[in-house]
Amino acid sequence: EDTIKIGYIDPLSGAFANVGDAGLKHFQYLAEKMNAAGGVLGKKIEIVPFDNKTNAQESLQILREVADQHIHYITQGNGSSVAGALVSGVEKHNQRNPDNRIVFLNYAAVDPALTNDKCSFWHFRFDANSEMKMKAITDYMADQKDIKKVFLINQDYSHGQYISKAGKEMLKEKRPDIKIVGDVLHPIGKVKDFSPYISQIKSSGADAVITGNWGNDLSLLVKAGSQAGLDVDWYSYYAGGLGTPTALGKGAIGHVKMITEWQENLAVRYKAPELQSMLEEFENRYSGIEFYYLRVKTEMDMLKKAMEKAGSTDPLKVAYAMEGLSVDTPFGKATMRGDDHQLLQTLFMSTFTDDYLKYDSEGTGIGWKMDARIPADETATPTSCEMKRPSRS
Amino acid sequence: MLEIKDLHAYYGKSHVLQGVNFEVGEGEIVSLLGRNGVGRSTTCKAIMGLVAPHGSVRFQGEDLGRLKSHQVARKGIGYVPEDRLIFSGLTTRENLQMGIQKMGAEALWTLDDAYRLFPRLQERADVKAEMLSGGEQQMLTMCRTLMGNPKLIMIDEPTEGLAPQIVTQVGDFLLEIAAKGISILLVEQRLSIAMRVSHRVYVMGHGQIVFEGTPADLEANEAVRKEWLEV
Amino acid sequence: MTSALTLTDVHKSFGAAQIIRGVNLAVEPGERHAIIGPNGAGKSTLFNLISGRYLPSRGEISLHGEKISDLPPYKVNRKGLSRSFQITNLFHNMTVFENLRCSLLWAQGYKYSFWHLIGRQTGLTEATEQWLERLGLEKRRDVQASLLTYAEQRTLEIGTTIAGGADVVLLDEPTAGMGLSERDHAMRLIREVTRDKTLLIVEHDMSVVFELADRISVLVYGEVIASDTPDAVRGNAAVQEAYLGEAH
Amino acid sequence: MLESIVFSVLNGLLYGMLLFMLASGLTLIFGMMGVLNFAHASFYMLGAYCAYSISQVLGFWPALILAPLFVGLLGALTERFGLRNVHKHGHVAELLFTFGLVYVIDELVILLWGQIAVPYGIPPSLDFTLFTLFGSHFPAYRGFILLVAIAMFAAIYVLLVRTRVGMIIRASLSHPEMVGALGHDVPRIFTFVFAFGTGLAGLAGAMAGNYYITEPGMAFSMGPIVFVVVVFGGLGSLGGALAASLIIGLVTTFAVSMNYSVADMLNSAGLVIGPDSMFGGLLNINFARLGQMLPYLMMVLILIFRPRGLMGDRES
Amino acid sequence: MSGASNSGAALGSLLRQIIVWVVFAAVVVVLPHLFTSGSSISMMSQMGVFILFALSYNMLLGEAGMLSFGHAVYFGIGGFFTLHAIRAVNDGVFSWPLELMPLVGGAGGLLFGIIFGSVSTRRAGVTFAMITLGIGSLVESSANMFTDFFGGESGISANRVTEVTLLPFSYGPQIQVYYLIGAWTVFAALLMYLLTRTPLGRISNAVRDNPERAQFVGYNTTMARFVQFALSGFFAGIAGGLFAIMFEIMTASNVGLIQSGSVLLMTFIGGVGVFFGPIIGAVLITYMQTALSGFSEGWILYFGLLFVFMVMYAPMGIAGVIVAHFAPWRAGQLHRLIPVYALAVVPAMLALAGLVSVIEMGYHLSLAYDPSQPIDLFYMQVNVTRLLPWVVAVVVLAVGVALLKWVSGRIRERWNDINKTTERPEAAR
Ligand SMILES: Nc1ncnc2c1ncn2[C@@H]1O[C@H](COP(=O)(O)OP(=O)(O)OP(=O)(O)O)[C@@H](O)[C@H]1O
Ligand SMILES: Nc1ncnc2c1ncn2[C@@H]1O[C@H](COP(=O)(O)OP(=O)(O)OP(=O)(O)O)[C@@H](O)[C@H]1O
Ligand SMILES: CC(C)C[C@H](N)C(=O)O
Ligand SMILES: [Mg+2]
Ligand SMILES: [Mg+2]
Repeated sequence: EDTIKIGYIDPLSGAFANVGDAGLKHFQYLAEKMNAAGGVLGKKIEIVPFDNKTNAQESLQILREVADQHIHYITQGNGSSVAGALVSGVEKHNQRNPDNRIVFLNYAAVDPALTNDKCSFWHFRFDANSEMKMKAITDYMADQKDIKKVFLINQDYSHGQYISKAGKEMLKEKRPDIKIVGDVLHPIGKVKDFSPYISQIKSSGADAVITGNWGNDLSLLVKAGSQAGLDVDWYSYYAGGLGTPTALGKGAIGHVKMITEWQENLAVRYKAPELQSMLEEFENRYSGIEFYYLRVKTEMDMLKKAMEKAGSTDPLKVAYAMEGLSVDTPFGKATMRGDDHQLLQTLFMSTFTDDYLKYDSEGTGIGWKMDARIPADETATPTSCEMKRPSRS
Repeated sequence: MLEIKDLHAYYGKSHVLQGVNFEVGEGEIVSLLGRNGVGRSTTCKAIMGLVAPHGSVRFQGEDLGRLKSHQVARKGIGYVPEDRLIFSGLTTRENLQMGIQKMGAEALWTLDDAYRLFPRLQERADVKAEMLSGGEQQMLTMCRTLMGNPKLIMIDEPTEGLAPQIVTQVGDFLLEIAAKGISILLVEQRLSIAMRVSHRVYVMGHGQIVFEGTPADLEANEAVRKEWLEV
Repeated sequence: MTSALTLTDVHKSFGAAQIIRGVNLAVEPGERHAIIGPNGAGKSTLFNLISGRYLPSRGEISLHGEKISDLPPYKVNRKGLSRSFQITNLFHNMTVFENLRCSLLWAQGYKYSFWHLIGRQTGLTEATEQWLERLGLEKRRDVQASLLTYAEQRTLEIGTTIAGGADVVLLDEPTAGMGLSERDHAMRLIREVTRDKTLLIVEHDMSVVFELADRISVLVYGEVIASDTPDAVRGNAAVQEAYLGEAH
Repeated sequence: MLESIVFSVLNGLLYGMLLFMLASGLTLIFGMMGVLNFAHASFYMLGAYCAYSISQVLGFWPALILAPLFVGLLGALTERFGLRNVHKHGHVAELLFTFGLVYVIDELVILLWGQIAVPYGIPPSLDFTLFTLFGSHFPAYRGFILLVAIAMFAAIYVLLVRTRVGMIIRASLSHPEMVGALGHDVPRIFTFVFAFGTGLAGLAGAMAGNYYITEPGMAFSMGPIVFVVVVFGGLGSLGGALAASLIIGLVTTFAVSMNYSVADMLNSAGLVIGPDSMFGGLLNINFARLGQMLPYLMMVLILIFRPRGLMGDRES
Repeated sequence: MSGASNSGAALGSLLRQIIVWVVFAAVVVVLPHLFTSGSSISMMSQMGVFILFALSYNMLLGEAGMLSFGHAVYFGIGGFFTLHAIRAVNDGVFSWPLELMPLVGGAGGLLFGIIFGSVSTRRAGVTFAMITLGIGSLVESSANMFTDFFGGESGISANRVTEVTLLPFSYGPQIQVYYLIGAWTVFAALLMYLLTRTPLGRISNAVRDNPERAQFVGYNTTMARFVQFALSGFFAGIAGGLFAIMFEIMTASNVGLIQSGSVLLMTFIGGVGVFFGPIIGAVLITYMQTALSGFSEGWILYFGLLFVFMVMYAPMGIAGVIVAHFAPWRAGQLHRLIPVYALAVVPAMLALAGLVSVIEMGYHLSLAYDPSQPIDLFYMQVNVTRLLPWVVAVVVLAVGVALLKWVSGRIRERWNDINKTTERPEAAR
């Protein structure tokens, strides 16, 4: 075999098709770059897309197909519920088929359980988990003295449910004076018109909203808010891309924050010209999609490094090699924690503003500006993972 | 007026009409007699274009062979089917209105005529037609077709299921229609009524016409009656 | 002795229209009773009431002294009353044999059984074959009902009604649409298969009625205006006027 | 409180009217032709996509007129070359035909426009605030939707009441050959009705595609709920469809804002029931979550207890 | 009487039936030795599951004339029941061998078949269909409320290796699961076949054909429909149980409309009028779903076109087409069809090639990462951003369709000819 195949399992149809499609393009673009630079261990990398329709069961069916095609690496990110199913699916599969193992590289599913009680040797997470992000958000909020009333609105599944729970708990601890005036879970991927929810936020008198929404669930939410003239601060996970900046509009200037591992203007601020030229090339190539996932690059780099370290593409060896491995990013070292396979990387809090450095978002004339930098080691939270490792042979 | 020459018709593979020839003149009442299953109803359907006719069907000099049934109807031929084909979703009145081809056209026959002839229909005007009794449905079917002001009307077994007293009425009714100048092709089982109203009769047997003449001729021709009509 | 079928002051209206206006009728066991009357008089409606298809608005119907007027059709049937339809009403996609077998199933106690293999029930098969023979349909055993000739369909209609073994049988215009020879055949059949049964029949063909019936009731506008022997009915002036007209 | 009620009513009305736009065409086809057009929502989606493409070239207003006409034409072709051949096999076959059509249309949309939503936006001329209430804006486009929906109601009403088309079609349901023998061109009328119904769906799509998002999943997400509306309102009843649309629009909108559970209510009455106690799981279910299933529950109940629906006059 | 010859014929037909079932079982046993790859084994396992599911669906649609849009409810619930049971066994709460787990699914399907059947079978026809649509949506959307049972968005999963088994297998490896499914498929299919031969089966047919008359021969049509419905739920539950064992996960979408729709398609494409029809449909569509989806982005489109085409030209499904050839075959006329069929091969291939090209190029153009990359089409490298391939494809398609039209006229003529010489076909079955 002269190619290393990576199965990309994410929604390519349905409500979140745009999210899955954007992710896929990141991977395909980076694979192309890597191949142009000689590939990994002399082999080419190929991204094989599979459409899971954001459905857990569908994903397991795909997992079977992946195994049949002898693909040993899969990557997925959209939906922690799907990731949860994949983690246990991969675990069972590898147990039953020791000669055809699969490694799961998770680039976006952030439910903390995946690196805590559900952790698996075969699963590696390249995004900061929700606990880490929520900690950063609430730390930041703790300093904003004018926040009095907070509303939480989230998708009704593990990821959103966690945010709703953790958001309330952490806020209570850090700012007992803040009143939680609303906590809503809505069906994921099904709401077409968020106006009823917006009226709810409006009548609750909230001055800040926390949401872990993503994809259309986020852009429709903020769009409905801006149409109704809702005047609140948004504390979000994913407001940086995929139509949300467009949906936000001018009214949002200074009112929307997000927690991420990067945003485009950081490449200017931290003087990373190669990153800048990469994002420009990407954006020229795919008009309408911005380079959003730096962690996809981190993931690919780390996979490459692990394979080279192991001197093999064998999943078991590569997985062992990845434990504790570090790669450099323009914003500092990123390390794969061996205990739970959670990547520790620098996080940033940013605001949507017209006072950005270089790059605006989606041609809106508004862009992201850094508020705070949280160094990798400060993002770490303890883990309850008791990793069961297979024997090394 | 209506001229049928060498008409053939098929149901799938069965050859039901095997060369039928007859004609109906202006203002004439002509009866088509015969046993069950000889193909009288099929003849009507073939003229109407409801089964594909092979052969020549001419009406007022025009060939109807290739026309769809609604086009045949618009030429002025009305058809009262033996199985009534009541529109079950509609009321009695709506069923009658269905017969009208063009709203507002000058009409020889109107709703009022229908109601005058069969007062029972007026009483049941707003009832769903499927609820009508068997006999009432029969009346409705005839009137429905007349509403289209046909020049020629083909009536298939109008007296089936009618009470004896109404049967008599239907005879009078047919004469009244003819009096308005409408030609009638009557398909009947009951000899008595056919003999009473017809100007001419044809007897059918096995997909062909086997006798043609006046009612009196038929009355006189014991052999034909024995062979083709009775037990 | 109780009558086979008793109707006491039965009424039926549809909306404002009163169709049946107080019918009283008693049919004795073993009697062949005909109902005649003008079109729309309510004869079929009466059958529908008796057989459970409609609920009477008022009044009571009983079978062998047992009230049936509030039972659904299938329960009435199970009590031993069966009816045919003015417009042929068969299981059109089934063969003649299966039509008859279906009408025997409940009577033979199979209910909704899914633990009997129907082909292995020799008693059932034999009974069905016997009926085929009695109806003269044995040659048409495996022909789909919809492919039968009209007369054969009417025969099967009668057969399906009677095969279940009901002892009170209602036939609604069984010979309508038949030619002379078929009618004779049907008459013979009816007479034969309803021996020892109670028969209630609606017909417009007076030759059939007068030949078959022991007693005749005349229904006009939802009321029984006469109920008597055939000869008496024929002579009744009111009946002549309302129904028979000049034809008879 | 008043504020939130007013908003819920407004939102519910709007959603209801959008539902009605879709339901009207469906109920027309359903009620008149007896065809349960499963592909109705797919024609709705086609309307949105066509309107998007046309508006790219000619602008929004021409698109609003042309897209429904185009979709209606597609409907006519579908009827003429597809449905008509199936008609003789009965209603179930017709229904299955439209069911298969769903797959075909939905895929064709993906083939032509891709998996990802297209940026079909509200025209700038309607992108302003109509009025402001309790500090919330009411966008003008919403007003426009309401207006068009009312106009649609009127147009269909006229078609149903002022012409004999409805009667002829209902008659054709029992005996089409007889209707023909009475001089009516049944096939043509069927084509016309189907085209009109699908054209209405196209109009709904053109109107709603930019209010929501125009993406390949939009048909599937609307399909079942539109069926609910039509069945709930009563097959073929236009008034029923209107009433049902509004009821369902309001009910679902209000349910969203009822962020309580039975347990919460008991709680405020002093009874504390945790999610782990017996029936606790059940009692702790949020009304808002119930909202999703309410329309279906309503439909099932009405079918069981009043199968002809709210205002329908016959069962099926 | 003809008793002797009758029972002789009965014995003959019994023997023939037994042979058919033995062959069916043998095929199930042999298949994995012919197709050994992991993917074909999992595909064949799925086929088994969907054969059962489709057969259970045909108990409604084909046997009793009940068009349901919510049959996946019983399939899915059966699956959830099974998974909960497996989890309970794994947790040591109770003990029940894995081989019999499908029965748990069956019980779940039966239970909900009884509950929902008791309300929905009170109506027939379109009203019934709408009720099932409603119940299907209701259950699907309630999955988010009853998260203990349905597991919310992530569903319920379990490990099928329970260590409580009757036979000395772990049921970890796919091949063991295949045989488990195979055994259940043959067994349950046989049961369903026998069901059609019982009084209930016949009464269901009667109720389908003429519910009114069925009442007047003593049957409560609601009751007959209800019993049939509940039993069908039972078999759907078994299928669901097997599905759950195979995938070890069930999500809300398994009870949903898409799943219900796909079983309807399978059954219909296979053919509702004949017992083995749904089997053909299940095999074909599972194949398309798993194999074709690997070849082509557009498999759903092909699938939709196939379905629409079937409804228009072969409403009795594939099995119906096969059965239609029995009569000429018996009359020794089948050979006369061969020449005209052969004549159709080339035009059909042309039309198909044209259609496939247009569709594939279209998908490539609209979905590919880089549309200017050439694709492989019929052993040719085609660049879809050029006009020429499109012109060629459309011309091929048009020529194919035109020729096909002409040939189909010839085929019809030939059929008419044959019909004239053969006897009127007896009623099916
Ligand atoms: N739809 C049909 N399909 C096949 N055969 C048919 C069909 N309709 C009628 N036939 C057959 O064609 C022959 C002629 O039928 P037709 O209805 O014309 O007879 P008829 O003279 O009107 O008799 P009847 O007194 O029964 O009305 C009959 O043998 C009948 O069985
Ligand atoms: N369900 C119903 N709703 C409304 N009216 C009905 C209904 N059923 C019957 N009728 C009416 O009741 C009257 C009697 O009908 P019925 O069928 O009993 O008459 P009949 O005596 O059998 O007549 P025929 O001899 O013509 O068959 C008719 O006027 C009919 O319109
Ligand atoms: C792609 C992401 C937005 C997915 C989401 N964070 C989740 O865990 O479900
Ligand atoms: Mg006739
Ligand atoms: Mg009657």
